[in-house]
Amino acid sequence: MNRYFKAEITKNLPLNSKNNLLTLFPLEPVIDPEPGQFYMIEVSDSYNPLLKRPFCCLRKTPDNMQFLFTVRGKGTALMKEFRKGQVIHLIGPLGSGYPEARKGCTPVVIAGGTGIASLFSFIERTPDSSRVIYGAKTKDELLMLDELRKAGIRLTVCTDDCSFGEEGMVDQIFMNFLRSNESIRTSCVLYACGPRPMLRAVAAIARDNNIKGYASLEENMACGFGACLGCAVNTVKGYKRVCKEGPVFPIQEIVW
Amino acid sequence: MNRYFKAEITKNLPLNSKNNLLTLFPLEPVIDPEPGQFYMIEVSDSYNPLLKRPFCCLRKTPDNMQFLFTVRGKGTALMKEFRKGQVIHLIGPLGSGYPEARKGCTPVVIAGGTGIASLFSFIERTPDSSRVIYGAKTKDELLMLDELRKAGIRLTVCTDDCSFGEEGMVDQIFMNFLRSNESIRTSCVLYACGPRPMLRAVAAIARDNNIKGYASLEENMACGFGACLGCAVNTVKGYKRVCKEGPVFPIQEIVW
Amino acid sequence: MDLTVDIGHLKLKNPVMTASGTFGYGEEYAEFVDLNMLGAIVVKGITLKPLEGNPPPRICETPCGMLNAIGLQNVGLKRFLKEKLPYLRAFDSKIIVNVMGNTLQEYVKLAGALDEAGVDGIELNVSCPNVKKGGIMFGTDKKALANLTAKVRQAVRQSILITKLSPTVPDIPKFAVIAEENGSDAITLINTIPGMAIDTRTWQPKLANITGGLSGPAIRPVAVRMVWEASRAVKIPVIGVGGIMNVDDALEFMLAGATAVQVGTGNFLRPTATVEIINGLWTYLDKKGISNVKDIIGGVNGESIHSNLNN
Amino acid sequence: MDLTVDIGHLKLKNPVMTASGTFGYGEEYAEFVDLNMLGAIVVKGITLKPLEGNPPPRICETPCGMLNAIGLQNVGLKRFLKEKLPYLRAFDSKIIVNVMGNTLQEYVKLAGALDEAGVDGIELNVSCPNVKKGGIMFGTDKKALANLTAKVRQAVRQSILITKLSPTVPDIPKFAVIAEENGSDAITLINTIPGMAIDTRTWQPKLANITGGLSGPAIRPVAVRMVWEASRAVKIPVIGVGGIMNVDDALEFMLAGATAVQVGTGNFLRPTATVEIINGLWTYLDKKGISNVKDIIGGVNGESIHSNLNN
Ligand SMILES: Cc1cc2nc3c(=O)[nH]c(=O)nc-3n(C[C@H](O)[C@H](O)[C@H](O)COP(=O)(O)OP(=O)(O)OC[C@H]3O[C@@H](n4cnc5c(N)ncnc54)[C@H](O)[C@@H]3O)c2cc1C
Ligand SMILES: Cc1cc2nc3c(=O)[nH]c(=O)nc-3n(C[C@H](O)[C@H](O)[C@H](O)COP(=O)(O)OP(=O)(O)OC[C@H]3O[C@@H](n4cnc5c(N)ncnc54)[C@H](O)[C@@H]3O)c2cc1C
Ligand SMILES: Cc1cc2nc3c(=O)[nH]c(=O)nc-3n(C[C@H](O)[C@H](O)[C@H](O)COP(=O)(O)O)c2cc1C
Ligand SMILES: Cc1cc2nc3c(=O)[nH]c(=O)nc-3n(C[C@H](O)[C@H](O)[C@H](O)COP(=O)(O)O)c2cc1C
Ligand code: FES
Ligand code: FES
Repeated sequence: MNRYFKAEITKNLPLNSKNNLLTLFPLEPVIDPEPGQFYMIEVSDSYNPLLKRPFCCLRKTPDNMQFLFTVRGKGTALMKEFRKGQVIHLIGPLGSGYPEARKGCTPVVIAGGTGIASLFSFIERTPDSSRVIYGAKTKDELLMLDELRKAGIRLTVCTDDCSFGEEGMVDQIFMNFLRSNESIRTSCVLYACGPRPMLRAVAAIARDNNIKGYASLEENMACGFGACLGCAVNTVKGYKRVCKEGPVFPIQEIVW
Repeated sequence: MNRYFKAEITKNLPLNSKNNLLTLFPLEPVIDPEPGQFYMIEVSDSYNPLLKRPFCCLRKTPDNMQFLFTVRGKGTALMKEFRKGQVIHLIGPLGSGYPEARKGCTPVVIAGGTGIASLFSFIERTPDSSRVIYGAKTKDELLMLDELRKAGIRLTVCTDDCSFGEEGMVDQIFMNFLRSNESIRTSCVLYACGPRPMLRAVAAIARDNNIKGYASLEENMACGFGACLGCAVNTVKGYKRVCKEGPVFPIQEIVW
Repeated sequence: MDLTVDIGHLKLKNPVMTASGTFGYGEEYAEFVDLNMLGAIVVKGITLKPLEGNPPPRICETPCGMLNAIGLQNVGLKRFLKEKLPYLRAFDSKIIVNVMGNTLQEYVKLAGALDEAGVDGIELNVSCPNVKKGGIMFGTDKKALANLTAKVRQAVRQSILITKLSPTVPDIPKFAVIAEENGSDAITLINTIPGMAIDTRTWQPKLANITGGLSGPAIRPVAVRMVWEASRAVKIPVIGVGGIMNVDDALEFMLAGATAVQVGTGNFLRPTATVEIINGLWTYLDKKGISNVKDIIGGVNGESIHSNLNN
Repeated sequence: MDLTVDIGHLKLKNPVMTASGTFGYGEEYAEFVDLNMLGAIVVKGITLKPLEGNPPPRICETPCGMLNAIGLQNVGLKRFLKEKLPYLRAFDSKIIVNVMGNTLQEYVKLAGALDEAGVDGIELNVSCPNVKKGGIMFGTDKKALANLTAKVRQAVRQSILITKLSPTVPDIPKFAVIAEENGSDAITLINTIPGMAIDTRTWQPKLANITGGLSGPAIRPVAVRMVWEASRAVKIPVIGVGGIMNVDDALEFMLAGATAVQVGTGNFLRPTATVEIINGLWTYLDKKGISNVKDIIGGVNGESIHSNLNN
């Protein structure tokens, strides 16, 4: 079982103009990832871009690994060009994922945009009682909706532009949800992933309501496995590595 | 009419493991090349490799440009991956090609290996009386043979390993040819392209027999159009630019 | 929209110049670029006497860069004035001549003659890594640089005087200050960084000259840093050069503090690079609602140690 | 086949080391690489007191390179000796500790303590571009370097002493000679080159520290050149580092004159890079019919100005 392995691209399905669902066939025996863990994916062998890019695994069977990615810059633009049959290197699974919710606690999952990629496998494994709030800018950017519905959890969807589901940002929806479920405050545990401003807003609500939980962070990464100290994030306990102690941190420990 | 233009790849046909026939469709009106002129072809937009690569045009119609290339290093390896539909930048035609033979002179064309790419369009236009000596290491590396036969010229083919045609290097064949055609010495004019050692040998024979002619040279190029002075070659008249005064030079002017 | 910038008493119609040695004497680009569009044309380094340059191979590639050891091949002052300058004069662009001497006297002679010939600017190349004597000696020795700049200044009356510094020093701001204090109207940063590459098949250096100067995108971070450091140390304009391939790269230099930029190796990849960058500046300013290009010079937020920039 | 090389009195089983700061304290690579296979493990720079490092973002990419401004985050001498060294000691590889001080006294203390603790080698980092005081000051000032090396030498009895020089000087051979004359057993070249990158969308520097150190393939030609220059100036071994990604790159450094090489950024791209290079050396020597790796050191043909190399 190797954490540095080759995989063949079997499918690279565009979901919309900016998002693709990438399917890989690992060419070596690989380790199963925990929800929230990630992989460093080689996007080019030209040294420009130089570094691998971090991505969460959506789903994994022995023969298949699925990744959901959004085109943001140069590296992900190259990933959009990945062709069937191409062989790439990966490192992973890496980092510390989402801890399971303790007995009696209700997981409240909050995903913003591509944050759903990090939380998807957590949602698939979480009990039916969980709540999921999933938001995106527009209807178009809501991904994997059918699969999420299948999972049987209680899903609230929202869009910033009101083109689908409820209107507003996930933190507003979360706020409303707390207001209408006073009792849940004491029993819920947060799982959040999304853009930094969203996480900051959610963390503020959590603090104000004395709610515990976890957030998955992003930072530029060189190695992905703890060696370069490049991915530091400031926490109440000093700098921590997003790739090793994270990407998932107790939400109240992060210094925003 | 632009000398810097875009073209779409319409075909990239492997002729054998190391050689491809590349067909481009120019997306802008372009200038017709003279035999021996060349184009700078963009092999990658990753800056690694950074520079365009020089190639001679085999054939050109208004809608089609054909190039023959041998995989030698990184750039040509990337060219082997060129896909139909891909759009690339080219600069050309560039440099000074083969001057026409004066009336009464018999062109003797000597091509070694991929040197045939440079001489192909010259051969197609040259009178039937011309002689062509074309050599390669093995039978496999003899390219465009059918097309050359069609052209109707008097063709002698040779391979180093004797796997096809006559045995030996082109310079030996040329030597034999001179021996058996004493009269031709005074009336022939050379056109040579191939690896540097071959050209050196041919130039020596030409000098010893007081034969005039032309050789097309190679040198590392940055710009291809005379600006960087990077492609200097030593001649009896000082350094000259392979990309501007060349690639075709009077064979006796080159300091080997 | 205002794209003009001032270098000394010269007003450039836009901040985009060519880098010396990469644009020949202008002619070679005439069919790719309307030479009238350029902020300034900086021509290949000129020496007093013609130089034939180094033996081949003179260039090779490296990751995201290239090495060159042209060896300052050039037609010499006399032929430049007679054969090359008249052609350039026909265009409505400022003409800046890069000069290299083996001795202080040669620099002074060159600068004096060019000033008299009425070129718009003279760029002192004290940083050429590919010639044995002179040049880089002045660019790495503070006293020599001070003396050279001061003496050349006395010989130059009309043209602006630019000093092109060597990147091979630990304290670029000090060299920038010396150039300023001794009369330079501007500073150009950076020249190529000395480098070397070896063919592991043949055990031969890839350049006949063994070492050469590294240019291209590979050196851009080093150049941007030096422009940032130097522009904070001096009041005269800094001209940024090193790995500029497109408008985004040019903007990076201007944000770092460059008043103008030079495009070098980028011209080889896209002979139209300079005009593409000029057009790109228009588009960028328009999109950002900025009416004067001067408003982006030094615009980088260089104060706050900010956290979580990318998120 | 003999892959061993000697650095001072140390015999390395092969010439491949890790570069400081890119290999953590070894642990992080244990599952990718058999640490017993390495010529030497050079660990992250250690300071007397723990350092928490710079705020994020600490790294960004540049063409064929990356900038880092980690700020020497490290556990400090005490915890290194207690928590990290015992783990490393379990492997049959030489352990070299990179050290950084703000003052001469700190260097001496660090080196003395590590020597006493029995590490195989001490690498003086006098070239860190990412800390405010100390470090690079010693690497760019000849007198300071001479004094530092001499004083540290007195404190070090068993370990070999390596000086890792700064690439930001015009005359690397002189600095190499100073290190040699004052008792260094070897020289490491090069540390990262200071650089900067700016996000043109936000006008923010891409690093919170504003500037950082450039590493990766982009700097390889500069590093190879410095190794070539330095190795011709001194008798002690030169350890080459800068942009080594594969065996071909490693060979380039050895041909230029490096007795050993360090792999830095290359480990991030392929965590198995070091062993791949070691295996690649075997294959190369075998193919070339060379029985001793020492026979390739400095093998580049550095004499003849040859022409027409590529043809
Ligand atoms: C642990 C972890 C897990 C992740 N999992 C996933 C996942 O499963 N799916 C997924 O899609 N992403 C995921 N990401 C994010 C993903 O790694 C980044 O989007 C990717 O690395 C960006 O690479 P790039 O080369 O395309 O962008 P770069 O060119 O490297 O750009 C870097 C940053 O600059 C900014 N940027 C660049 N260009 C633009 C632009 N045009 N407009 C706005 N901003 C821009 C962005 O903030 C970007 O992150 C994850 C990140 C981490 C740290
Ligand atoms: C005017 C001109 C016209 C040309 N026309 C043609 C043409 O029509 N068709 C054509 O095929 N070529 C032509 N060439 C040659 C062609 O340009 C080169 O082969 C090409 O640039 C090599 O690029 P590369 O990136 O693949 O090699 P690089 O990686 O740049 O290698 C550079 C040189 O190193 C050597 N080299 C690299 N790798 C190896 C290896 N594995 N084994 C042996 N040697 C190696 C070769 O000598 C090579 O030229 C022409 C050259 C010139 C100057
Ligand atoms: C082929 C070539 C020739 C050069 N000749 C000169 C020169 O004559 N004088 C000079 O000052 N700089 C010369 N330079 C340096 C450039 O002007 C420029 O400073 C350097 O290449 C960095 O910019 P770039 O990365 O955009 O090329 C030359 C560069 C190259 C690539
Ligand atoms: C993330 C990172 C951290 C580094 N930390 C140190 C360090 O602590 N001490 C040191 O001497 N060099 C340090 N370096 C420099 C490397 O050891 C090496 O000299 C440099 O990166 C060039 O080699 P490379 O291109 O192979 O990475 C660091 C480099 C990187 C990329
Ligand atoms: S990315 Fe290297 S330590 Fe986290
Ligand atoms: S390749 Fe630039 S002058 Fe010939």
